[in-house]
Amino acid sequence: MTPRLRRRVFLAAAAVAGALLLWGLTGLPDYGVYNGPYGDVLNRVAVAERKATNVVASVTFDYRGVDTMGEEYILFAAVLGVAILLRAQRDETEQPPDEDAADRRAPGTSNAVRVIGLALVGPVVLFGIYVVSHGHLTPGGGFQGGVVLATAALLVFLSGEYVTLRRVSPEVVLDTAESVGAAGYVAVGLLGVAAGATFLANVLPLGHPGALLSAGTIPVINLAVGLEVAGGFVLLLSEFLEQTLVIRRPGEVT
Amino acid sequence: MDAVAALPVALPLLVAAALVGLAPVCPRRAADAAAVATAAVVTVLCLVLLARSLDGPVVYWFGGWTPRDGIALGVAFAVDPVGAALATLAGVLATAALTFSWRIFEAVRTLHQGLMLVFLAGIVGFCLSGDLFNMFVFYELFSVAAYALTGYRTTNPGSVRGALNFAITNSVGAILVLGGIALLYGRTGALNLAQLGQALARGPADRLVVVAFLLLMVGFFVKAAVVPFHFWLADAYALAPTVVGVLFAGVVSELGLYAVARVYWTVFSAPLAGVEGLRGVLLLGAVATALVGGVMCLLQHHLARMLAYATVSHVGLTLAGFALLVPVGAAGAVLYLLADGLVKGSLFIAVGIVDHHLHDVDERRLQGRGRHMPWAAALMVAGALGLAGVPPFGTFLGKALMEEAALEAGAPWLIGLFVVVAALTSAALLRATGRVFLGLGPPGPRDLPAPGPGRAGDHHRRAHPTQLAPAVVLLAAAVAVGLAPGIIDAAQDAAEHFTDRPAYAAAVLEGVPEPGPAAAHPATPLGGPALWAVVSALLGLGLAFVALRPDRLPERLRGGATRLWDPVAAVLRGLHDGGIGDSVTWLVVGMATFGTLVAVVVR
Amino acid sequence: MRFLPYAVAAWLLLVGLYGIVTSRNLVHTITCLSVAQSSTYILLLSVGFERGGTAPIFLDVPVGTKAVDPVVGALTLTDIVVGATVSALLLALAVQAHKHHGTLDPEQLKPERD
Amino acid sequence: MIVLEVAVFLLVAAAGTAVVLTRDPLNQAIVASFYGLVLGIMFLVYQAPDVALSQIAVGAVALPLMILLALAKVRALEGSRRRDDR
Repeated sequence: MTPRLRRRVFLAAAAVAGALLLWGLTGLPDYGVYNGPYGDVLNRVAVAERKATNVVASVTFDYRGVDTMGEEYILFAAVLGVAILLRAQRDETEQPPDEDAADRRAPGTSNAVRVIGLALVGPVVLFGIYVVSHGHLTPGGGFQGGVVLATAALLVFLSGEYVTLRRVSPEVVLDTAESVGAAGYVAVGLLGVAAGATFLANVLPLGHPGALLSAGTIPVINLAVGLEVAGGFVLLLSEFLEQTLVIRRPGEVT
Repeated sequence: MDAVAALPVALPLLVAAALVGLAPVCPRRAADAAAVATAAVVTVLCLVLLARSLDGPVVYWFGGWTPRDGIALGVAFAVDPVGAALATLAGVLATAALTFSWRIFEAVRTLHQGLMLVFLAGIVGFCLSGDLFNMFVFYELFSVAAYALTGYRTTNPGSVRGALNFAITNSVGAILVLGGIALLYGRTGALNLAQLGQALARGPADRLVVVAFLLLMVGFFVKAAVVPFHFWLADAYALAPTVVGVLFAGVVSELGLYAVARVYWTVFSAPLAGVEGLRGVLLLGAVATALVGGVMCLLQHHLARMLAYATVSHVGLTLAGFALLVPVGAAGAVLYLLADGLVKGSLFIAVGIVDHHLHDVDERRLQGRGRHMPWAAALMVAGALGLAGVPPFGTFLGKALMEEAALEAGAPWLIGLFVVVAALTSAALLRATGRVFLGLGPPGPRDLPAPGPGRAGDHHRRAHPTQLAPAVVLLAAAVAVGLAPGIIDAAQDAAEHFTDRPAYAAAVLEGVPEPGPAAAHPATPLGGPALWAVVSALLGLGLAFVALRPDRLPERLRGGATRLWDPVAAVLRGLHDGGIGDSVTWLVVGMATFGTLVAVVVR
Repeated sequence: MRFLPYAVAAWLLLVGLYGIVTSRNLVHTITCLSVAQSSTYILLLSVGFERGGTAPIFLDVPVGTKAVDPVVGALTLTDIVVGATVSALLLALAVQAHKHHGTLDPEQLKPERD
Repeated sequence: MIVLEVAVFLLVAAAGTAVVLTRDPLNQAIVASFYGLVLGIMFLVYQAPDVALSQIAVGAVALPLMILLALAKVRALEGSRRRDDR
């Protein structure tokens, strides 16, 4: 189809499909009305049963923990895929940079930006660790905290310290962090089996609601997820960064 | 409760993470062996589950969250023979594919093995799950692994393009599935298939049910490659590496069909039970898919692309079996899908062997170059017969049951469709076999573009046992499905449970074991179907002969055939020339059409 | 108002698909896909929303307080991760496609004729 | 309160449309980042702080950044391609 024809066909079909969608959506309860029962039951029983004050965390890591295991492996598979695609390419295209690189180079980072960026790394890392470790109590958890931790690595990048980044987070370490996190999730699942219960059964002591050490396996899984997500996202970003890195290195003002 | 239900998912995921984590220190052979062994163990576990589920579904609540008052708090695997058999098929194909790849060296090998195991785990989880959102998660898991596996062969530029279209079109399909899940959740507050079915059974097929059905079906049709949702498939399947193609052609499209059938029977069968026209709407899609796939298959010269379109056409045949909406049809479709998957897996390996030894897969350039490869030729011919559905292949029994269902449902014309479509796909394969391995046929055009750089020359003369054995084993398994004693009855029993929504719900939500086989099934007539299968194979042979020796045809007949065939071929080729934009446009067109039809027949 | 968020979700899905269909740059296509994906976040959270409910976090409020559905929150979290990872993978594929074909225009990436 | 909700919904719809209609991918990444942020705010209205936190981290920061990096990579490749042609 030519672009023009395609656009017309699409608009005609989308009008029909959109009408159907709206028609079906009006069959839902009015916005703001919730009939349950799934969420209501969990809101009623989850805190007592899991000792985690954040019910979303109980759902994510306990009641529906197997969904989240799948989700972690989706991330794992995507990171592997990106690594396979871009590493193969990097081997082919890595070449000595030349003067052409100068005009593609981002403007040199000023010292002020670098200092601010580096000064932020500490607090961001702390915040990330806090978000990971309090996932069962307050909003947040392994995923959100993991992404925050990954942004700490980015701050290092933004402040122009690529070489530092390369030194502190070589691929092997990241690969390992990501794999340990992913395997850790399955291992916690198997812990349930080993204890004579089912896969992903929460067999650790539950403690008291609101305590940092409570909710049994939930914070442990959160930790595994945090490790995997942080490793995975830094890997994703650094795989994309790699090319920029090769080109930028000569003009760098470090 | 023992963990046999959870292990075939947990084990490959654990090994995948270990392989990737240990990649820098793990020797290549050890990683290969671990991957093959894991796939084999998954196969055995799935077989154990299959055996257990014959006495009623194996229900496994993760975390021990058994339902309270009919409300599922957690996620369950609800394993029935259909799901377990499909998971076993995936395990067998993965083991065969990984064995085949033993001798093929690739730089990013360990990462690749890790991805293959994640892919397998996703498929198995999808087959075993009894929760709609959990099915979505596993659907995305094997899909993401599949996108990456399609595109990574960087020596073949087309594979990246194929992977992009594959990933974008299928992601749109996944979005629609999730939209359908959200609609159902808004209405019922449930995600468990059995509980959803119970909730919907209380009401009529109103607008929300119709649109949720539309979204879920279209999403799964994209994965199954039902026309017109199939435009992404050929490039993805044909240009993917052989190891991956075996699983794609053998099981991935089938998973889309499985989901269509599973979700229809567990969730929608009660409100949609009285809808007369639904069967017609589904059959329309099935017929279009079977014919478009069959004709496109015959038009291909690229061997893997030929198999890709054979997949499309056979998806149409299988969908026809399910679309009859009777247990016998479902039984036939399931048997057909299993045996057909094994045959296509074997054929994909045969093409992989040709590619590995002759560095090309275009039948015109390969003319006569396969004369020294009798094994590969034999595999191709046997595979073509398997596709034609000749006894003793399992595909024959599947078709026999589907033909019985067609008669039962008052659609005897479907038998004609089965004969023609099987003839088209086997003709394409027989023609290619004759040309490549016997050098038959008029010489191809001289100005064909050369295969990619560094791909010329016949280096390897003999196929290695690790390459031949998996293909032979897969074919033997397809024959075993056809010869297994009592398999027709077992398939019918399984299909009766598969289509029995209240019994499924009781088993999952209340732990009530399903009743055993209700009554003896009437004997499936095999004489007629055998005759049709032979007609199909002969027709295929005849078509292949005509394609290879058009000069033997009387002048006038040839002229007439050309006038009839060429415009059809030109139109179909033109339609299949598009990229991502076309693919997604057709998806929306198909959604609008299917939705309108369903809305009309329900009202 | 009763159906506004649902309509917004449907609109975003169709707009995202329109972007994919008319796109002339793969990176643009991928971003449009993420817009289409975001329609599912909105739809999921809308069907679980209860007017007057708090967040389902019972640290400062006692159990029994009216709260919104925690399940849709968990589902949307998964959905967001899936969307982001698929986008990342697609971006890597787009970079590869550009390397092989020298273009990001999907119109120039059509399959070769057999 | 309801007025605020309606305003946020309409803003989301408008921002999503703007993302699609911004044809230059570089500008689009910036609009997409804004869209991610607006979605995050919408999720706060929905009383889903967990989701809002994820959405802001991913939709407003990580994804736009990946888009920018991918574009930078493509440009770098284009540069080396031009150089090879010379």
